[in-house]
Amino acid sequence: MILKNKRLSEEEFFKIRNEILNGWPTGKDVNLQEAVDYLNKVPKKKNFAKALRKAKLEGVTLAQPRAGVALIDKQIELLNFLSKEGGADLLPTTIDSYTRQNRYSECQVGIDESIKANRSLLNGFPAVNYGVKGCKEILENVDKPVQARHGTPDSRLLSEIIHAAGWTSNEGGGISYNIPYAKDVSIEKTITDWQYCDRLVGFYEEQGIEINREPFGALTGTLVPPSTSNAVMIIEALLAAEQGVKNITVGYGQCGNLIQDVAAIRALEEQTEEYLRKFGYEDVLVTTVFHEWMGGFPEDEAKAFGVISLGATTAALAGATKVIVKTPHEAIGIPTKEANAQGIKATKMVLNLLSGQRMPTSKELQLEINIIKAETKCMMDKIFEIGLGDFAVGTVKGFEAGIIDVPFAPSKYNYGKMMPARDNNGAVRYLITGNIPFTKEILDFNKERLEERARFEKREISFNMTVDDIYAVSKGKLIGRP
Amino acid sequence: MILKNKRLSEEEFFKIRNEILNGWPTGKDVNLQEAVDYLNKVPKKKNFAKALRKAKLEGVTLAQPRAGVALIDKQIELLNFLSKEGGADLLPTTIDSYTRQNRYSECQVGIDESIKANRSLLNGFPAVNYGVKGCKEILENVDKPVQARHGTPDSRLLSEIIHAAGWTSNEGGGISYNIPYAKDVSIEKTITDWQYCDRLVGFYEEQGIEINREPFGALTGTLVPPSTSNAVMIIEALLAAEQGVKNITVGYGQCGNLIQDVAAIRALEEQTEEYLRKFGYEDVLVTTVFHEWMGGFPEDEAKAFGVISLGATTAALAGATKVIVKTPHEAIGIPTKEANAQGIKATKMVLNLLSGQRMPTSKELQLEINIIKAETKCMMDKIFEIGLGDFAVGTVKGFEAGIIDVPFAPSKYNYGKMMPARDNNGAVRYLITGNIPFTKEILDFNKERLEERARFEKREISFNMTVDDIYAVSKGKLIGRP
Amino acid sequence: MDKKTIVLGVIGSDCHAVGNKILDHVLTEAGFNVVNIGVLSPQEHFINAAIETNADVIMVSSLYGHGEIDCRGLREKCEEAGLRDILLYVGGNIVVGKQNWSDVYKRFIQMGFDRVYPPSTSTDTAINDLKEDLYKQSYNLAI
Amino acid sequence: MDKKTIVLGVIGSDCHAVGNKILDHVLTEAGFNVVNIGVLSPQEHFINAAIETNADVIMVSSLYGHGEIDCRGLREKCEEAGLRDILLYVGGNIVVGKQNWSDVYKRFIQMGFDRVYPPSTSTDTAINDLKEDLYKQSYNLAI
Ligand code: B12
Ligand code: B12
Repeated sequence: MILKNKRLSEEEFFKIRNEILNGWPTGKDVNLQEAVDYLNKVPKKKNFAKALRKAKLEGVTLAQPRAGVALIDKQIELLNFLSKEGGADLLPTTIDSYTRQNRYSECQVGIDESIKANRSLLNGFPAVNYGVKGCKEILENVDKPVQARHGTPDSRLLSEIIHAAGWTSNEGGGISYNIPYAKDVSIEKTITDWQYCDRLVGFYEEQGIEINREPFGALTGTLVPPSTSNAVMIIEALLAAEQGVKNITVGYGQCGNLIQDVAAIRALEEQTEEYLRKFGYEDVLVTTVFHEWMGGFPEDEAKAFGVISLGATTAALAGATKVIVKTPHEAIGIPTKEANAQGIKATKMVLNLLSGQRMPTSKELQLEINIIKAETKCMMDKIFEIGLGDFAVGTVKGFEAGIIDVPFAPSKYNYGKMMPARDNNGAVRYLITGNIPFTKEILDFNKERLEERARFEKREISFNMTVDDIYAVSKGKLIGRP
Repeated sequence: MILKNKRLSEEEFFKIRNEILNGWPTGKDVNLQEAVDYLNKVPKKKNFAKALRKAKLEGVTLAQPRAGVALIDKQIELLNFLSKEGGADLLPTTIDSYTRQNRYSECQVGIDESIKANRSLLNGFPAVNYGVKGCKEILENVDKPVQARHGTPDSRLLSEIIHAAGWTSNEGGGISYNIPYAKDVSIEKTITDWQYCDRLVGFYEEQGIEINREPFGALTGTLVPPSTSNAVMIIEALLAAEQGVKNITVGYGQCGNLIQDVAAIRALEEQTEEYLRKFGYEDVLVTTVFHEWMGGFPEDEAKAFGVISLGATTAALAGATKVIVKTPHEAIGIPTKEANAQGIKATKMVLNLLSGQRMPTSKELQLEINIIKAETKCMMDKIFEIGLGDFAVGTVKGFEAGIIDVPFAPSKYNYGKMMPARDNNGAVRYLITGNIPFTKEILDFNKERLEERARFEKREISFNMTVDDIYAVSKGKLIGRP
Repeated sequence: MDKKTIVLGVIGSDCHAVGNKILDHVLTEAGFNVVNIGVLSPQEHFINAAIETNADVIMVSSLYGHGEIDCRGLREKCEEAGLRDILLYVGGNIVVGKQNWSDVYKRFIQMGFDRVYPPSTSTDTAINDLKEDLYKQSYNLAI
Repeated sequence: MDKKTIVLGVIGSDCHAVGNKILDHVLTEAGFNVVNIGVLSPQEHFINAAIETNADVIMVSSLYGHGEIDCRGLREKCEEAGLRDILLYVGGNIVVGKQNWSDVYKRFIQMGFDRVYPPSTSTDTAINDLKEDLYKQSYNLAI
């Protein structure tokens, strides 16, 4: 396999396709022509890509929960509850963790036991096991667009099945569904596999069917500095665009400092558009998704509501196209449908109150946007350089070299030397940069900000800050002060 | 009675004092010397004025609930729960509505029935009936400063009792505890009676005892434009300062547009300080209180959490010294102690996350500050003018003439012609100004903003907007669109 | 049907004025003759206003929680005053705190109210019920 | 007491790495010999690591909800592999959703775990329990 950031040829595509559809019995039910026909009949209001386009145009922030259970009827019940009672604007189907590791026979155990116990023993919906027919059942019994949300390094079969079933959005990407989700899958492999998923979407686009793709911006959800996730987002957007994707939602997970968070979304949207334009992908629609706090949550539900609402506030003020909603059960376990709806309701209340309101430009906001863009550019330039102009190759080499370095990632293909910590205002900064090729100016900026905190806390800059920061939100604060 | 904004003489003060202490049996137990001795022994951490001074210095926003029940032991239990479980920084004792109308015999019915029914039939704590002894019991059995919160046009006896019992803050004022709370008590009467309450605090200040006073900034809690409440706050601060009050917390109730709300608090703090300085009250400490949304709430608790958290966010970003907390039971009834604690927990979570974070200056924010200050100045100048330099006299005449005009107020001494409505961003503007002496520039500004909304909604500017806006938040939106 | 007269007010030491002003506005627009005695109104004021205006309905609002105490005996006093068939409605936040609604409802029905409304009742509901009850009343039907 | 050895890992298809990295850091600082097999670890890896390092404790983390399926049979497999007295701990978010804790606890105790921890258990609790159990174990006391 020779990785290149180049559109898969028809021949390559169909060769792979043949293999993967034979990987599990339900693969055989996927028929591209039938899929095109079916997708053409999906009503406009159930098209994810169109819903995002409309929201961007109107300056509205849409709310989407996460939700997945083991059994089809329960999943339909759940989604309808979240749509009608909760008021979700977009629907998900979260895929279980066995599917994510392509362990479909274990899914079957989960399905069987869930029927027996009459409660879901799986942490998501095993879409591959149910196949196109089961997934269509979901779409046909709900009233809004459906997206697959997962964390699957190799989601080629899953993608084939869900799109053929009319689900018009797929979350993931070669970096973002590897580094936080896998231990020893090479980036080369996941980029290749996601090129396939993107090419599939590109194929549908060529048939006039709009499908949305969403790289997973929150990564490990734990103190990821904005420029790190933004760099990953821009690369995945470029890789997807090369395969023909036209409707991309780049994402970012709330860090907690309001100005930094707003700046992150603004920088992300602008820079993604810039890079796409620069590399010739002119007709790609870029929207943004803001993830409400993705790190450890407080157990107390009232406190969780505070965290959720602040996330919604930030999404609204940033002008994100979509916000992914957390629930008051977050610290404990997969939420009941009621708790899930509560998270949506609190979120939508805030979005409605702030509808049309934005964080105005200010010196502080502009400074953060500038620093995020500058940091991101350092990584992007280097990746481009070592890939000799190829972002796919550059990414593989770049992760190996620690040019981009995701904190707390399980993957052994992540360099793992970078260490983040909050500054004295709670903004996430680079405490140890490892091999990230920052300019002296950027290094100094990060250092100064952390020194300010160190002075305030009367302790040295150290990994202890990071550890304290990891626990802080679940203990009711943003910054882990001693 | 000849009203003047002038410090009560010792003679006047003690003459009134004698009368009011004889108005109800528990009055006889108030002894000024004993009170001074007792207040001198109140530990620093239970002094309300000191707590606010410290918070202002440290740039911290404190959280305070409302809470009051009929029986002493239940009230102690309640306050301790809110302090320990809820994490309240400052404690209240909300006074019941019969006490507020000086109907102490009806309170007795409420106390008796509450004992019988083993649930509170009163909507607050009948402090006068319990007298100094009962109120001391409260203070001695909690660990934080206690404030009386009420809505009492004539609270002279109540004030004597609570301060003698070591409660170091009293909410209210001659305008703010009349216009929203009474029907036919003249402003002349309430200003006179509150001069007494302020003079009492001034007297304690002269004995070296710091006591905080807090004019009630939220007024009717219903679409009160910032400049209207700010004008009332500044006047009450000036009146209080004249009587010797040194520690004043001016207030404002959330309107819902973030920039306008932040601007309102900033304008309020700055302008109150300016006016106090201008009129020679140099040594008064001014702090601010932000009331989480005071209008009709949504019934759904998750939505209520959204409203509460956005209020907390605004308080933090504005840099208010204190925030008054709402609860998820708001739309239904007096909250259980658990629901009350939940409101505090959500609020404090947000305050903690945003600790140290402020809304940065921007063109938009500065514009709002300027307009609020300019509007406020129009009212202040006219009040001063028609009072011939006396703010007490000017206020009485000014309310009669509609110079200041509080929307939806029950008092017949309020002019009642002004009508507010939201503009297209949700900021509260003047739809009908009645007799408020605004400049043409200000009138045009308000009109333009409302016309923008009218165009967007394709309907005429009218009272229907106001009615729709009144219901909007309880129905899950900020702006009452058709 | 003639224009029916409603006495509207907020009972007891209750100062909540917003709902009252809106009810006044909405009921007037709906074609009723509204006699609004406003907030902070004792039972006597409701009764006097009803006698003076020969009212068909007394609509009591209580928002602040003391409704249970304030409303007691109103039906009896109406009867003493000769207001025998007058409709008594009550709404708002009529008790202290979040209580079981069916218990609250029963307590107020036992006090003699014809209609008892939970918090956040829409004005449409009120108007529909008024029309229904007044229609039945004018034909002497059981309510 | 000698330096005790703990095999640490996240079982099944579970990729939650943060808690694992922190536990590694904290347990090492507390003086244990930590053998961290990381995330996405099948039962066999725990057992092999325990045999190889002659471990005293296996600490299983499960965050993602499939703990109940993934942990089944671990005790039996340990015994088959000759790890007779090894302490088995499990913690994290070990079942799907918010369930009654005492039921969950019983289920995992029945599976043969010595200690079963609810979500957000502090590392201090873990260390205290480890010390207590290992002390008892070295004197052959009943745990
Ligand atoms: C960050 C996070 C992620 C990140 C993880 C990044 C990474 N690779 O590490 C991402 C976004 C990738 C992620 C993915 C998923 N997640 Co996740 N995630 C979280 C979250 C928010 C925080 C976890 C964390 O890092 N906490 C901080 C660390 C320090 O704490 P900790 O992990 O709890 O560990 C401490 C203690 O528990 C204890 N401990 C842990 N193990 C043990 C063992 C013993 C013996 C002892 C004594 C103590 C102990 O000590 C640790 C250190 O203090 C939690 C919810 C929460 N806690 O708020 C959900 C959560 C764990 N995730 C969950 C789920 C379901 C998933 C997904 C399946 C996606 C989905 N359906 O939503 C995927 C999993 C994919 C997979 N294959 O595993 C669920 C699990 C549900 C359940 N059990 O019912 C949770 C609880 C959220 C929820 N309520 O739905 N997640
Ligand atoms: C605004 C407000 C205030 C303002 C009132 C300003 C004014 N003068 O009008 C201020 C801040 C001054 C205030 C003061 C107090 N308030 Co207040 N207030 C509210 C609040 C937030 C909104 C009320 C409102 O205006 N709603 C908008 C209008 C349009 O709706 P509405 O009043 O409900 O009326 C509508 C319907 O109920 C219905 N309706 C009303 N009456 C009737 C009657 C009939 C027959 C029918 C069919 C329908 C009907 O139609 C109306 C129009 O749509 C409510 C809570 C809430 N609802 O969110 C608390 C609330 C009513 N207040 C409450 C209390 C306790 C007080 C205080 C005692 C202070 C305290 N302890 O906290 C004082 C009262 C002092 C006194 N003497 O009365 C409590 C009552 C508690 C209870 N019943 O258990 C509430 C519920 C808040 C709470 N959960 O604690 N309050």
